Amino acid sequence: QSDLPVIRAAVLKIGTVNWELDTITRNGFDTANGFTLDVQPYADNGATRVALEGGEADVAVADWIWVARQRAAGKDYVFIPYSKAVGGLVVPADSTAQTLADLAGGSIGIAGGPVDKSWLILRAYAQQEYGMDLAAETEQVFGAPPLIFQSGLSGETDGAINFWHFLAKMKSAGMRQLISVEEASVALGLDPEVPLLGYVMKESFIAENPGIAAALYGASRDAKDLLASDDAAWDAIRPMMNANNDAQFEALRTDFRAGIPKPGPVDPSSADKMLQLMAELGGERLVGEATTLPDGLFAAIQ
Amino acid sequence: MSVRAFSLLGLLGFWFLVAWIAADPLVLPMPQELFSPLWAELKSGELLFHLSRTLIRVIWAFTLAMSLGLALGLVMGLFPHVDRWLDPWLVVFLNLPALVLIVLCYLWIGLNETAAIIAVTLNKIPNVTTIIREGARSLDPNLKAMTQVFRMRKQSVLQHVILPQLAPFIAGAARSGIAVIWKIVLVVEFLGRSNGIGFQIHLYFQLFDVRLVLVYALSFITVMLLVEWLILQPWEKRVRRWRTA
Amino acid sequence: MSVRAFSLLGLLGFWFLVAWIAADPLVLPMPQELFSPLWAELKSGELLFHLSRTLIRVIWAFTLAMSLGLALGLVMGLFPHVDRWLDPWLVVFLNLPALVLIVLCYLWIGLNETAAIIAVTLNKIPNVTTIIREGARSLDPNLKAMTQVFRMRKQSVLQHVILPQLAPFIAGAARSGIAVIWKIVLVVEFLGRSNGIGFQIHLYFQLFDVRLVLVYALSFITVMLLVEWLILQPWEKRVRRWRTA
Amino acid sequence: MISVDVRSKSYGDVPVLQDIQFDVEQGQTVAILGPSGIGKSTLLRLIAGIDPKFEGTVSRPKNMAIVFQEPTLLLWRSVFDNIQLIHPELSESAVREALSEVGLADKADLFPGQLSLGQQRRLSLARGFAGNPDLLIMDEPFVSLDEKTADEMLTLTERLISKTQPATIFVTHDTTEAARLATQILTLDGQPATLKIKETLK
Amino acid sequence: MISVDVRSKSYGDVPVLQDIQFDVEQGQTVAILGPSGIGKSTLLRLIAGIDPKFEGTVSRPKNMAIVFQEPTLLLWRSVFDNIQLIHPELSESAVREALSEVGLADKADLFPGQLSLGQQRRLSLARGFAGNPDLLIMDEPFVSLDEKTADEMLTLTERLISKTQPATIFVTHDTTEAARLATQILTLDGQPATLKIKETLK
Ligand SMILES: Nc1ncnc2c1ncn2[C@@H]1O[C@H](COP(=O)(O)OP(=O)(O)OP(=O)(O)O)[C@@H](O)[C@H]1O
Ligand SMILES: Nc1ncnc2c1ncn2[C@@H]1O[C@H](COP(=O)(O)OP(=O)(O)OP(=O)(O)O)[C@@H](O)[C@H]1O
Ligand SMILES: [Mg+2]
Ligand SMILES: [Mg+2]
Repeated sequence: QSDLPVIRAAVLKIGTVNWELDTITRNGFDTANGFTLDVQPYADNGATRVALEGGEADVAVADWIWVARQRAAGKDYVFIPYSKAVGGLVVPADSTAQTLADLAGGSIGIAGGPVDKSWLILRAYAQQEYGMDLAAETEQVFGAPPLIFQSGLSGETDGAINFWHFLAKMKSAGMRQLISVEEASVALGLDPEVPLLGYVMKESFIAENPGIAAALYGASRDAKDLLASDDAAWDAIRPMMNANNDAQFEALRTDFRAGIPKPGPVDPSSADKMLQLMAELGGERLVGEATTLPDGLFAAIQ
Repeated sequence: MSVRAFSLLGLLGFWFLVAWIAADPLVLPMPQELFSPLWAELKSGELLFHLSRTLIRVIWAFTLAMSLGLALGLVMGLFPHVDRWLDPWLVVFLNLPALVLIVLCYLWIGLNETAAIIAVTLNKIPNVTTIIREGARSLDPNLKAMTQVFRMRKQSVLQHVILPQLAPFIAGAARSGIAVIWKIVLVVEFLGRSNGIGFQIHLYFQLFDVRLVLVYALSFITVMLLVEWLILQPWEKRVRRWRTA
Repeated sequence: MSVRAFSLLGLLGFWFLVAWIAADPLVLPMPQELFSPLWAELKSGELLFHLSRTLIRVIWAFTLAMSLGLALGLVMGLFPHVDRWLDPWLVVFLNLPALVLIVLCYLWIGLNETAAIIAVTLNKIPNVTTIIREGARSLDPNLKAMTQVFRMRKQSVLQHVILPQLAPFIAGAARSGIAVIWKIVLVVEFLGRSNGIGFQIHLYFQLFDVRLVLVYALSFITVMLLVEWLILQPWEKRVRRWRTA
Repeated sequence: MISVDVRSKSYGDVPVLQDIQFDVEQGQTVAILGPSGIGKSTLLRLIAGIDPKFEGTVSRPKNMAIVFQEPTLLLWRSVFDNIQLIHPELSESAVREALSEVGLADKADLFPGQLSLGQQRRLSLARGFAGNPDLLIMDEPFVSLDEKTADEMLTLTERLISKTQPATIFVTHDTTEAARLATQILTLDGQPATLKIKETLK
Repeated sequence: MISVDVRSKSYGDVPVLQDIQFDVEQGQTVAILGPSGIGKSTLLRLIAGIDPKFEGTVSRPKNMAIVFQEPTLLLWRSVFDNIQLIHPELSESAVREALSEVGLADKADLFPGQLSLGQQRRLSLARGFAGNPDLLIMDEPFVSLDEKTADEMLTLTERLISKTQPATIFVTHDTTEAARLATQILTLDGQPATLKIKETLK
């Protein structure tokens, strides 16, 4: 038992990834897959990345575009898929807007900053569908997720793009989803099955512990399978979900399940297509030197 | 004593009023709404655990930053030629964003307690230095001449001639110092520690639980009020006795 | 002038050395590696745009915090009975985490410029107040008696008797003040503004692009070095002339 | 008319002054004598209204001037400004005149810290004289001066008194000085100090 | 032996002292006289080594004591500590003895700010006398004192001088004081000031 390799995971303490990690340790999926999981909670995303880079943790959570950027800059980071959950744009219940075009002249609160992937995809979508430059025709209010949450609810902004667990709460508070990023992706010819979020590991760590990436992926799948099929498994993690009521709880559960990607490796050509689009929209600021998909970005997981 | 109590009651009343006008418990809860979460955090031991972690960091960083900042400020204030050399460095470090220093410390030293405390200390030293330097520049030259002619020992000059003249500057630097240190500790904690008040506040902010954010913030403030009343003010009173006698 | 230049060169050399030892350009790039991103940001106008937004906020908050803090510190230092009442409030506001104040301001006033500036100002006032209060407490009572007997006008007393005695405290508060304000502006910007150096630094920090983080941080530091050399130090020199004459 | 009635003044538990009563008419000059540490400066502070913590009453005019035992100057303002700022009603030439009367004409642009102590004391004298006060209070105004300068200052004081007729109260250790200026000499003695001798001259 | 050779001293462009040479043997006392503002305090500062910016040389012993024109006390330390801290080698009773010699025995626990100016000056005198200096420098040490106290202080000074035989240099405006203490009287005059009269007594 004790000679199993340890994976130290640096995660946002309130991140949804904890639901999966908790399910893994609770059900022994880690030891079953040949490792032990040690979860280190942090209060900020930046902190988890500092932990990974500084060698205090072996794995963190990020989107693969970020990983691609780091890899292109010389880091030996690799990506293991975790979730394809993406957000959408919500508007107040009494909003008259029916499409993105109706938001022209209004303001949009955006939690992820100007290079938020959902925002970029929606911009591309608006350009394609309505010939509209969303960035030019609306005012963007960037802010911390809770502030975007609050100003969206209070109607201070005409629309809001937030991280998905906040979106779930906003929806359960009566806000209406104008368009989901998934819809927009499909319309743009992107493959919505490409999981955006995943675990990041260093190749050096994999080299020291052969097969560790696949083992983590295996444990992750085991947890997902359980959470997808078994409502009882959710009771165990409900306390960490911060759901204020059953409606929120169910909305979170539904959205989490919807975000579970198909098993198997990421399709590099779909990913490359997405990266091209991101490079075009977000520019060097977003993708850095990763203008094409760096080799070896996706870890071998089978 | 009673003035203090009334004054704090007034503050509570003010909060009450504002909360009543705002009428949005999500944004600003009424004071009494904090009781139950406070009690819960106390009972679970969470509050005291995180508070103690933060306090240890604050005490370390405060001690280090005050003593190093005091020494540096004295040297720069007393020796203009040293000052000319170090001054640009001081301005740079004074204005280096906390974030940058903290991240660099974490990346080099590792995500550990040492890095956290060094990061806070480095952030705060330039602050103390600038204030003390001003004090050192305005020392009484006649007293200096006196100690020189009588060949008073260096140690004694420092303790009985220089430091008493610097007392108001030290008090100012210490008071605004603890406050700034604790604010930086908050950033340090949310950027790379897994405990402490800053960690909790950021967490509950992300969860948008204003009540718990306030519970944690106020717990530290309570400690600071006690420090102020039990340590700082009595010390200041003793040091300032000659002015009012 | 040449000492300054040499001193800054020394700092650059120090950076060079550390970067060379660290040998990880992703963690700490060599100084020369900043040229091309700096040039790109300059050419695109991004740097100057964000710098100007931050500077406007810093200037507003600095002016407000210094004048209000100065007034409050004077009143509290000069009138002990007012001080007794306001002191607990001061301690509370001094130690209220920046995050809490900023978030509350944003929530009440909205995600706008006013809220941002008010948040910074409120954060900084207690700091200025504590330092100035110490100064006001150590004013020379004999001069006060003199102005009283000669019935000097209040305005004139303030300008020619009180403020000159406070000069070292004001200089200390101003210098450490701008630095703290700018640090808080960074937090304010990343929490709820759509531009400014803090916004950019946070963005590039999230993207883990140390080079651009440093470009933005250093651009503000450069401005502060200029302010220090062109405004603060000449002012201080003029004000302190009587000490060295 | 200035009337002083100090029934008692203590520092903490230590009584310093007791039952000191006297009046000073306009144009009159009172000299206060007494050993070092008896309470002369304390008395002057009570009369000037600087220290209100005592039992008794003092009636005084509004327009007062004081020359402290130590110069008490604004060290961060020029010699010129040290007069001008306190007496904003004076013209520039009047300020220069006041300075030259005490022999500081060529020091107008220096800071007080660049003066010798005797010069600082003369500046303090000039400041006291400049406002044509109704009550002039002086605490050992002529020490730290050589005989010739002291004599000039005494003459200047006499001229001021005869010109603007203030009520003058001053402390000195020098009986000849007292005799020369004063219309009345009060001597403090005892612990607490009381008025031991009340001598009227002229 | 103290030998003073000040070739020239200026403040900025203004020359203050020029060509001042004299020696003082152990046990000898030099009085320096001259009008206010001539440069007496400046000269003492050069002799004491406080101000090194002048042309010339001064040879002085290590063990010096100075009584400034103003008391220059540690206002934040008690009267007792103001002697004890400067002279840590003194026993408590020696400090108390030094205080009682200048009439401050009952003021030991007060702060200097609670003394009258005359008392502060006496404290400064006591501090100067306490260390048995080889060179004693005093700048108008006996002003602000009533006649009786001043006389006591003079006697005390004489006793100190005859007991420990320091070289003494002091500034005064009082010729009788000078005559009583000094073995040599130097008078400064002129602009820049030079030694006008060098009178040897006793
Ligand atoms: N820092 C300075 N800058 C310019 N001039 C100065 C400075 N210090 C002193 N002086 C000038 O030098 C001269 C001598 O001053 P000093 O204090 O030695 O006089 P003094 O003989 O001790 O006079 P007093 O008897 O009034 O004390 C004065 O005219 C004074 O104005
Ligand atoms: N703040 C104080 N607290 C306690 N005692 C004080 C205080 N101020 C003055 N005294 C005492 O009061 C007495 C009178 O002081 P004051 O300054 O009036 O003397 P003075 O007559 O002016 O003496 P001098 O001629 O030496 O100036 C002194 O013995 C002094 O010790
Ligand atoms: Mg007196
Ligand atoms: Mg002199």
